Amino acid sequence: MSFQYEGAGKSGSFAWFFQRITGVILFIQVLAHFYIAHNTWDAGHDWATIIARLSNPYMRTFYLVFVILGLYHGLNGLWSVLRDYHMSAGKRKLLFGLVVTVGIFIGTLGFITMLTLPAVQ
Amino acid sequence: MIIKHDVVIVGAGLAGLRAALEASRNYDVAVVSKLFPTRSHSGAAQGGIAASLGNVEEDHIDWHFFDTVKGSDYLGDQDAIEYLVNDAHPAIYELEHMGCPFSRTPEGKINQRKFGGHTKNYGEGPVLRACFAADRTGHMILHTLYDQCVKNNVRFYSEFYVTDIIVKDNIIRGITAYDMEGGEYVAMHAKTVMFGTGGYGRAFKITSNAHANTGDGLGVVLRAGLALEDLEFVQFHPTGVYKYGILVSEGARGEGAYLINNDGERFMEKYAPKLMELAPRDLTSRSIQTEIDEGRGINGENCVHLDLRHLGEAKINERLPEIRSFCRKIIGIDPVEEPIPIEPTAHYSMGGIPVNVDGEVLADGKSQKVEGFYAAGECSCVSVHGANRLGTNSLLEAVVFGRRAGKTMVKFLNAKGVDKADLPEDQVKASFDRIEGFKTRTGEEKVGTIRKELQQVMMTKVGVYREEKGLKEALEKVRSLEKRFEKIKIDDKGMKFNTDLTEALELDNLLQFAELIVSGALNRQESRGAQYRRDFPKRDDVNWLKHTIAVKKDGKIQYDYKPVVITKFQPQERKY
Amino acid sequence: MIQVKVKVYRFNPENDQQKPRFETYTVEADPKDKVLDLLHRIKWEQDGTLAFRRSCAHGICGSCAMKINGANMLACEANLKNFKDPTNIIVEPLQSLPIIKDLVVDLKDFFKKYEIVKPYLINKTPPPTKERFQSPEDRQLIDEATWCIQCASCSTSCPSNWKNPNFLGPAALLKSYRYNFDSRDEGTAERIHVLDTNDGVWRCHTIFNCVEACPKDINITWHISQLKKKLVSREY
Amino acid sequence: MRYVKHYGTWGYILHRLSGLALTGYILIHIYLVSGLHNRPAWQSEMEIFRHPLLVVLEWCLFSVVVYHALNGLRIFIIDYFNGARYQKQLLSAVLVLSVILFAAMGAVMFI
Ligand SMILES: Cc1cc2nc3c(=O)[nH]c(=O)nc-3n(C[C@H](O)[C@H](O)[C@H](O)COP(=O)(O)OP(=O)(O)OC[C@H]3O[C@@H](n4cnc5c(N)ncnc54)[C@H](O)[C@@H]3O)c2cc1C
Ligand code: HEM
Ligand code: SF4
Ligand code: F3S
Ligand code: FES
Repeated sequence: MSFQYEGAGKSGSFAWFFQRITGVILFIQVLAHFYIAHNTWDAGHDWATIIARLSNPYMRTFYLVFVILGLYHGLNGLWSVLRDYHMSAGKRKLLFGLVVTVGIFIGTLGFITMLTLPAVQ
Repeated sequence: MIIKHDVVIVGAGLAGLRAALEASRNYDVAVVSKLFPTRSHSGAAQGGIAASLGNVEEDHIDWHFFDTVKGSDYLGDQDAIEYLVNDAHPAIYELEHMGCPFSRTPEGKINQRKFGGHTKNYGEGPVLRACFAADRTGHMILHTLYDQCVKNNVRFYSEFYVTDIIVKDNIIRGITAYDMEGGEYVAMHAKTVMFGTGGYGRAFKITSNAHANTGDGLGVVLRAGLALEDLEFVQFHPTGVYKYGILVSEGARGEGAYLINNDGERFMEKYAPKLMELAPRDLTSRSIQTEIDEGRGINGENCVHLDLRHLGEAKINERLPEIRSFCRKIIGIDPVEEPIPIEPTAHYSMGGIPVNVDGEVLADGKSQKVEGFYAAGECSCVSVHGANRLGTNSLLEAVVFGRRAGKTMVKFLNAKGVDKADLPEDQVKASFDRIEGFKTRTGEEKVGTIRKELQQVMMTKVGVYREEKGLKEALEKVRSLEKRFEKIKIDDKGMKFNTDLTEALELDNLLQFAELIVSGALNRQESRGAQYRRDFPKRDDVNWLKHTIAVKKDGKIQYDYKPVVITKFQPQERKY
Repeated sequence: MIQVKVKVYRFNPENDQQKPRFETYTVEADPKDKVLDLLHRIKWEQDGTLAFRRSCAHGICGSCAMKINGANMLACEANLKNFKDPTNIIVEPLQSLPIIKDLVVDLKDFFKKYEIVKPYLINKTPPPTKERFQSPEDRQLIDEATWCIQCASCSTSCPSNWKNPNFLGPAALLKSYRYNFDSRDEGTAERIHVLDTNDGVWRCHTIFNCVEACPKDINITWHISQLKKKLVSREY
Repeated sequence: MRYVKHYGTWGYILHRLSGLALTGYILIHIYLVSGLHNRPAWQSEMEIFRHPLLVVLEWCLFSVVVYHALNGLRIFIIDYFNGARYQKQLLSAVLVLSVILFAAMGAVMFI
């Protein structure tokens, strides 16, 4: 067995704690999202409806937070799954970099979408 | 392979670990055990550990002293008992300071319960004296001690089976053993050796003891030509689960459980009107056996009932959870709803390796020490239990005398300096050859069959009640089994975890001293404590107020005797 | 009396050609017998080479944990009447540990993890002449955790442990709880950091296999949760 | 032979699979939503999503969300509110609620 203490910074208590916190907030947001976006079939798919909704600054904030929390929670979850497997330090760093890159890339994309939406008509 | 240590302790029960802890503060200690330490049978002890702390009601060291002497049927050595009851206080407080999780009183003190034979004011009525941790007292102490040994970096050799001690010119040189995992033979070269190898309940068919309790220490000592003391005194615990022998602790009766016969009668009224169910074990076992023999067993079977139902579920869960759990799991009875069928079960050996109050082994049982050789716990005989042990006194003995032996070893090592007596190679080789011999023996006898026959005859003829005829038959049977054992053959010839070999070696030990138990019982023509002879139903202080010392010379048993140490309490008639 | 077919995992590393295999024995049994009784009957009457650990025979020493019909339990407590089909029993060693022989596994790693959590009371304040006081409530807090018999059923049933053998595992974590939550203990600061690593407490994903496997009915997961909370509250 | 799967094991496997699936989905989802900039392209894309098979798939996705969300709550209760003592009852509740919500969503979507 090669058990080693890795130092508190890398411990995982932050990841664990914020997985719960974000999870609980997401729970509320997901309910809200489904109510808002999918109360009828068209509500989620029609361009005009969506744009009209998102022109409301509160809505926009809501979805910006949703994107951040969703990405953080999902990718943190993915990372926690990966950490269950025993791997070399190099491989671990590589994978971590990959997960973070994906997060930043998609996160930026989501932000750009939300902040630069065209107006209706 | 030869391994060197200052101190080698054989056995990792309460006695072994407590001694290891003491010695490990100053010396390099190795603990050798055929089981992983926390698997030792000390962990099965349920009821409690005695000390007259007086946490719940008034109690005095002197009362405890008296009860132990009386319980021993005046065969206990009173100098040793005095150490036992005095050291009880520091010993228990030390355990608590190490973290042992005792049950607590509302004020936060160690809680105490009643136990058989422990009385107030020299026999007036039961007293709350047994410190306990629910019904897991032994388990808690064992684990606490092991944890402390981990802290002190004690070196453990777990799953090493010890086969012999190496003694020459009355000086201990070391031990031989084999590593069960790899099968390698090892000799351990040490300045001091201590035995805490536990009891031998497995010589009997119905027993509360673990499969590993085969009294190896006694076999080893006999083979080395040393003496054993008082082996005829075998305690039968009154409440073993019918057919299984698993113990239902006296703690159950301490909490108020009843013993009931087929007529629904609390029969202990007849036998011990004052203490009732809390009479000492020898008396209670005989009472139960009498009920059964006279046809008042439940449905005519070999058992009576132990009834806990009136205690209520809450109290059972709080005080006796482990008992409830194994009753439900193993026998399929919930003591909250049904009484438990019980019968007497072979439980404890009062006799053993003769030692003085400092734990030093006596080669001839009297005064000749074996330099550097110590023993404590159930395998030893100081003798604090005399002819009958009181419940909760044996955990106490293991802790108190383990501690004392540890201290003595440290003193001895301080005085002795660095050099070890050399390890005679011929003896080591002879011991290894003996083990190897088991693998090459060719015959048609099986270990399992011989052991079963031995357990059967010991149970029926050397049990709660004994008489000359039965004992003679038993002796013959044991001798014939010894003959048959020479033609034994084991299936497993391999090196790795060869339990077939271990069981053969264990049986060899069992047979060695079983003969001593039987002939000792035959020899002692009186009834005292756990030894009850139908043909001699009275205690005979004129002829038998003395310890039996037995040695085996060229396969023949020789008897010798030594007087009982009496300081404060003169023998009286023993009534409860 | 019933006839029980017992399929036993056999492996002897000394015999190189022998791959692990199952051997089936037919044993006479009482419907209330325990699996340990069956194994004894096999060993004593049919095949003495079978190796397994056991001692107390009533669930207190922790020697005889093994996988029976696919789940970890103590052989000495595994009552035939509790199996759906008591006439077909499959016995295997504990999963994921190196096998020494047949049903005997190598527990060295298991106990190394035990030692790593500092399983002993740490209290530097000199003790009083009598006992340290502890209220029944404080005693109750650690009660369940003290029942553990170190049988290893839990750790070898934990999927997280199978994937990552370095995970401390439920048994060691439970032990850590035992001392960290003892009102008499002062060692949390020097003890708790070993839990706060990738192979520590965070590898527990509340799978509850350990709880199902524990023969002492300890809710290990509950205790691990308390440790997690303690770690989090220490930092935030 | 494999280890038997207890109740809690299934809870864990499903949570993990659903979590990973959702993560995959959310990545794709954010990427697709960035298509909102181009109205015609968006509308034609949405036409594809009207395919019955994809509608059913979307419904299934909802079940994944519901299970993961509810079980996530269960884990939270286990960690913070002694839920470890009632994990089985909690899991039963999660499963029952998931099925009910799944059916209800079906009703909204198809009726
Ligand atoms: C079911 C039960 C309940 C009991 N309840 C109580 C109670 O409530 N109160 C009380 O005071 N007493 C009780 N007793 C008695 C008490 O538990 C024992 O007398 C005491 O624990 C003995 O401790 P020990 O250290 O001498 O031996 P054990 O704990 O039996 O330890 C023996 C050690 O020796 C080792 N060993 C043996 N042979 C070999 C060998 N050949 N090679 C290497 N190692 C070897 C074993 O591995 C083991 O570690 C009870 C006994 C039983 C059976
Ligand atoms: C809606 C409410 C949600 C709640 C309450 C919730 C809760 C949780 C919790 C508590 C965990 C931790 C499990 C553990 O550590 O064992 C977790 C894990 C995870 N979650 Fe969520 N979550 C939610 C939504 C989401 C969403 C929207 C995603 C996808 C983006 C997601 C992806 C994941 C992943 C990948 C894991 C890791 C799975 C694992 O460790 O087995 N979750 N979730
Ligand atoms: S927690 Fe339970 S399963 Fe795990 S080692 Fe202890 S007793 Fe065995
Ligand atoms: S099975 Fe393993 S993951 Fe946690 S709840 Fe038990 S330790
Ligand atoms: S033999 Fe002791 S736990 Fe099964």
